[in-house]
Amino acid sequence: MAEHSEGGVHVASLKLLVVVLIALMFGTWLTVSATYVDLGALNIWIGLAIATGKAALVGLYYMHLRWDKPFNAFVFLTAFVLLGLFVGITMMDSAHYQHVIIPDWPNK
Amino acid sequence: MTASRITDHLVGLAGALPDDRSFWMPPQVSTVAQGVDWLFHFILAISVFFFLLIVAVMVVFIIRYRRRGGRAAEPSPSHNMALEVTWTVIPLLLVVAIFGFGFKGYLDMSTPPANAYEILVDAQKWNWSFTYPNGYVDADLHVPVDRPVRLVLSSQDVIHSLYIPSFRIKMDVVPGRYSKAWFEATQPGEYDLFCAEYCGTSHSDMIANVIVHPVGEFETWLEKASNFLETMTPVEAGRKLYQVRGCQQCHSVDGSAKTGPSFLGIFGHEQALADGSSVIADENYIRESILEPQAKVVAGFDPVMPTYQGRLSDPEISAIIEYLKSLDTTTSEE
Amino acid sequence: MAGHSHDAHHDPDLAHHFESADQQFQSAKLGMWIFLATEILFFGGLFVAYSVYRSNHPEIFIYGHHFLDKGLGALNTVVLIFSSFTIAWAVRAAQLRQIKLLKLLLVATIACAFVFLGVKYVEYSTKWKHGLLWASKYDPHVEDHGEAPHGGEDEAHGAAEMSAETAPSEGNGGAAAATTAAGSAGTEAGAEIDSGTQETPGTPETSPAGEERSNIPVAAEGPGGLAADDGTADHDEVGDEPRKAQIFFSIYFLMTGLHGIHVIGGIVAMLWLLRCAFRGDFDGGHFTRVDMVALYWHVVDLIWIYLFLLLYLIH
Amino acid sequence: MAVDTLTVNGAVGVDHDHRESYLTTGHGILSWLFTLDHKRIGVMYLVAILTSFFLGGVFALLVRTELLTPGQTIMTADAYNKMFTLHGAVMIFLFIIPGIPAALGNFVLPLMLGAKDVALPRLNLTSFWFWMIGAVFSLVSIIVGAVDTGWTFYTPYSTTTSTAVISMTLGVFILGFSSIFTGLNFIVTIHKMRPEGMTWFKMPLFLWGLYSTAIIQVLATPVLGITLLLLIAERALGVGIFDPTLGGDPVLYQHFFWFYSHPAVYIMILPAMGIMSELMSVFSHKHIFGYRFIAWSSIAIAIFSFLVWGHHMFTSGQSGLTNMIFSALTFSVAIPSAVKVFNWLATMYKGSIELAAPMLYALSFLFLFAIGGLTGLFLGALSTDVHLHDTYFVVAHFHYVMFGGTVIAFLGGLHYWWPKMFGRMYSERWAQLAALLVFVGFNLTFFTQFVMGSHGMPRRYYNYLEEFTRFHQASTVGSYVLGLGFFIMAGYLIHSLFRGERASANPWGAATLEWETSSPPPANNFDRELIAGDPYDLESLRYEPAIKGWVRKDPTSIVAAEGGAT
Repeated sequence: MAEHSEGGVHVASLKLLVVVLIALMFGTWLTVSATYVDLGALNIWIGLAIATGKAALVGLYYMHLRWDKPFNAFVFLTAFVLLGLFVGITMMDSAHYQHVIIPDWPNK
Repeated sequence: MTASRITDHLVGLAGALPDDRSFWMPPQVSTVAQGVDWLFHFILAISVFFFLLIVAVMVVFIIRYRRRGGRAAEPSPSHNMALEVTWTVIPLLLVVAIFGFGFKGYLDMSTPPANAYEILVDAQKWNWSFTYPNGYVDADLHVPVDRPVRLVLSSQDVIHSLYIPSFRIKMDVVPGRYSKAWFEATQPGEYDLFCAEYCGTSHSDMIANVIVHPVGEFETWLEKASNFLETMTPVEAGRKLYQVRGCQQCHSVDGSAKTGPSFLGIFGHEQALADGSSVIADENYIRESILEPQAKVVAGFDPVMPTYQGRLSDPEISAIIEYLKSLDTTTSEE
Repeated sequence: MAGHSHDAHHDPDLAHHFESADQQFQSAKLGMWIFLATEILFFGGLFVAYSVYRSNHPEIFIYGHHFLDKGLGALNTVVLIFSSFTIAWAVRAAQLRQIKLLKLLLVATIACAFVFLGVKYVEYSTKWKHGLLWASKYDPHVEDHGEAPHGGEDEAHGAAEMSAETAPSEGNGGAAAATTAAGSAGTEAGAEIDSGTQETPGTPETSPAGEERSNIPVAAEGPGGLAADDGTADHDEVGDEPRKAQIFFSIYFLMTGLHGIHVIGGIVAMLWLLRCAFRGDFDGGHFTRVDMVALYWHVVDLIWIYLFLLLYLIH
Repeated sequence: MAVDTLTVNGAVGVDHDHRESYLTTGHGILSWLFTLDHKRIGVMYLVAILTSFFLGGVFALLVRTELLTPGQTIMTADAYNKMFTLHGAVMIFLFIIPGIPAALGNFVLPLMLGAKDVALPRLNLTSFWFWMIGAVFSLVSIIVGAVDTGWTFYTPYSTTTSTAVISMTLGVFILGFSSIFTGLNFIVTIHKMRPEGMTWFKMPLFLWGLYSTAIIQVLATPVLGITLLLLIAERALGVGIFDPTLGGDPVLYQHFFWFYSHPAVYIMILPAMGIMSELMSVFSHKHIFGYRFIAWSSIAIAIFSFLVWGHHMFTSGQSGLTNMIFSALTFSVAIPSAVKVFNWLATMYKGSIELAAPMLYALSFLFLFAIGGLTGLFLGALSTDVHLHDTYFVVAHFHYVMFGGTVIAFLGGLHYWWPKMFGRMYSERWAQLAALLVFVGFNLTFFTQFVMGSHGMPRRYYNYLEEFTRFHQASTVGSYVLGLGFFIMAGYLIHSLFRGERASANPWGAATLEWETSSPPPANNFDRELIAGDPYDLESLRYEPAIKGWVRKDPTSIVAAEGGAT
């Protein structure tokens, strides 16, 4: 699957890189075509799922996370967890105060 | 010890306060005030206890274990699970309790009774205006005693915050949305209303009075105040409008230029406009400037005045015009 | 990363304060990953803004995305993914000391980056042509409002006037809004007061009503004549413009703009790598720099994968 | 070299004049400005932030003087608004946030690790230069009309005011990156450069403090970056995300701002707590009590700090549900803080307490931070916060935490590591006087503000009701006492640089590694590989009157087997 340079660091095989590339291209095609099928609220989630799959491929193989020190992956993922927290709470709060917003302010 | 010096000092200071209030809190004039103050003093008690505990232990240790004559440290365990867990858990329980009380009190504050009396509050740099159900607008907040009052707040420009210490209520007034607050005053009198969210130059002057009327007197006050256009001379009515409708925040009557030109002696005189032309400040020009402020801006001023379209009635505008006339120092009549 | 100049050392690539090349490499790598984490949170802010507006005003996104060109977006996605592949390969080349190949792949990656920017330029200029810009400049071909003044404050007013003038043309939604406005202003004269004040206490509660209003694409709300906007992508499905449509374009330009800046940064970094390659810095198999830049470039790619989905592919 | 090894062991009297230290290697201003030596960068940071502190202090005194009387005293309302904004912005972004990590941390962290430098020296220098550039932008804003928004830059005020908001926010934006780079560097250094024998739980607690601080710096600061970028875009282009006149949402801005700025409070206090742990142990000549609880509580605080931002928005129009959640989470931060305080107290038990200047600061920290922390309870509880929010009660609370906590600990740390930094001792007597004045002045300044606040005196007020006059005057007098304290401090510290008595390698009797090298240390820190033992094993030291310093009872105990650095 992979050779090793004398540094002891991992070297990804070309074959693997190409396979991932093809997978990513397929993913892109999938995302685009998915939007032409009406699945209502589901569309966005499917789209996000595919996108995340692509992101995972890039992270694991192109960015070597699969062979890297786990802590590096942990650091990277922490950022997403925190982002999720930020998005989640802010969305929840804004949804709760929408009704007091004057739709066409400042037209009076 | 300095701590005692400070407390002495503060006891002295407490004398500086009006005597209708405790050392820590302003008078309790709303139904929620008592609950808030109770929690405040509950937390205060806990805080004082722990503070004294910490300082006492500290002082005792300093005296007892002071390094003198090469006195070395005595051996003692460098950790003690039981002890540490104890002083982790005890504070935990206390703060849970505090949260509970705080949340309960907050629920009371944020849910107004159904039958509440409705007053619209309009905030703009840097004054408040209060609109009563009959459409009358006043610069002060007049409310009946022992009756829930619900405030619907909105802002013309930036964020303000309505704060009545004696009622223990505070609510930000955010442009582009309605915020709500409610209270039920418990004793007649006059109280302060502050703007608590920084809003620029005259933020600290964005103050109004809260007048709590005794039973029955509120209605008569509103009745009398509402038809000031009839009861007052046009000039007096105009002056009142000038004061309560936010004119005086930007237009002086002593000739000094503020955000906008002074009203002193402009009526009937030629005004140079920003676009280079000029105009005679007659009734029509003033009316236009009130309804379409951006139409003819006086030279040297920014086009920042909000329109009063639909916010001033014709009689009110006429009254203002009469007031401006009365400010005309010269006798010349074009 | 060389250490102190005055600190002679057997391995020129090993800084004086490290014990081993591996320690140095791992340090650089951890540092890079932390930096990438900060990048995610940096962009994160914009994703928060996106989510908040998308969840509360889906209509403006459904409306706005019609003006983006899916084809070009997809093209750019493909280009970036390919560049990710080339730079990943470049790292491999550097690790195996295939310097010639490395140079070639770096050039390829840089080329992709430029193609990406080129396509973006095409997209931006179309938006510009149709005045589909961020909020204060949002002016889809309404001549008489063409000159929105510059500078924060003025713009605010400019926008205010703009919408103010179109207010009269509002349908029933507008009328309702007018009464609520009466409440908020609270200074209406005569009869309107009563309606105003009766309305207003309700207003905050009538959330469903309020929501509906903002959601119903009432004809001719906002800058009139947009509906008759011509020439932009698949125009036929475009409904009437909802309120706050300008926010979509603000978010579009902020997100793609910030991403574009990162692409430019990537180009600079890769040009630097190219220079190092020609200087022979990598001949000794010291590929840390290539690895770091590659990691950065992959993140630029990752972010675009999401931008493409969230901005172009709205259903 | 031989001399070095001996003096480092502290076995013989030190004669610095013949020795090279990081201060003497390399001459001329450029050898400083472009150095990669963490110690020099630390010293440059120290000079820079102390200058900012002086500046911010002057602004503070002007603000207090203006408040001597209601209405105009010495300046107009607009000038006052700019003054308190500058005080806040300078103190927070230029002084407190970089204060302990970038100045003291930079100097001490590698030394505590027995390392030669931080992991990424170039990034370290970059961070310093970013700080300088950011500072220039912020200060330029003063020249081009200053800023009158308050340090929080709330929209829509900040997007509509005519003052130089862009320059200031751009400056803060750049300062943010400086802070990120420092944090990033510290995390990598602590992960990759710990010496033989220093497991995670053998790390000095100051490093735990810096580590948890760094976590917040790298995870929270980017959000400040994007927030300010949006604010700049708002002003320059009018993107309308936060501007209601363009369909935006001002409350959203507050979420953005506090998502960074609340964790930022812990960026300020966590390293201070780290210093406290060192001081309490060293000056009680006693092993720190409950090491693990203190270490974990730092990490706990770092994590909780991301979950409480909404408690700045209880009256902002934030929904009731969100208020409840944030109020509940806010109290969670109280626990680890309480644990630390109790453990510090317990450290003194049966110790041998030496009331040297650094310890005086540590003790006033306990006193002041207790008040600061406890008054936080009033503000975390929803119903009381509604009354107290945006009043002087809040002002007093965060000054008790930020000044009574962070600044006092910073001063403690400064006096503690001063001999190590410059190889000179300051005048103990003057130091104690200054510490006393600072303590008295501070309490007089800010305790009065608690009372004003609970009586409803809103903050950021240029004018105020007559009834508050006496409180304001007391507060202002206090601020002058405070100023005098700092004036004296500046005097004896500067004096010590030239006339101060030479400091031995380990004047206090601490067991952490930075005291194993000479004072001031040589350019490459250590001339030997060190192995770390228990950083609080103070019994392993004995006082050596000959050199007025402490030495290892067994000098070889900390020398790595192979010895001699490569």
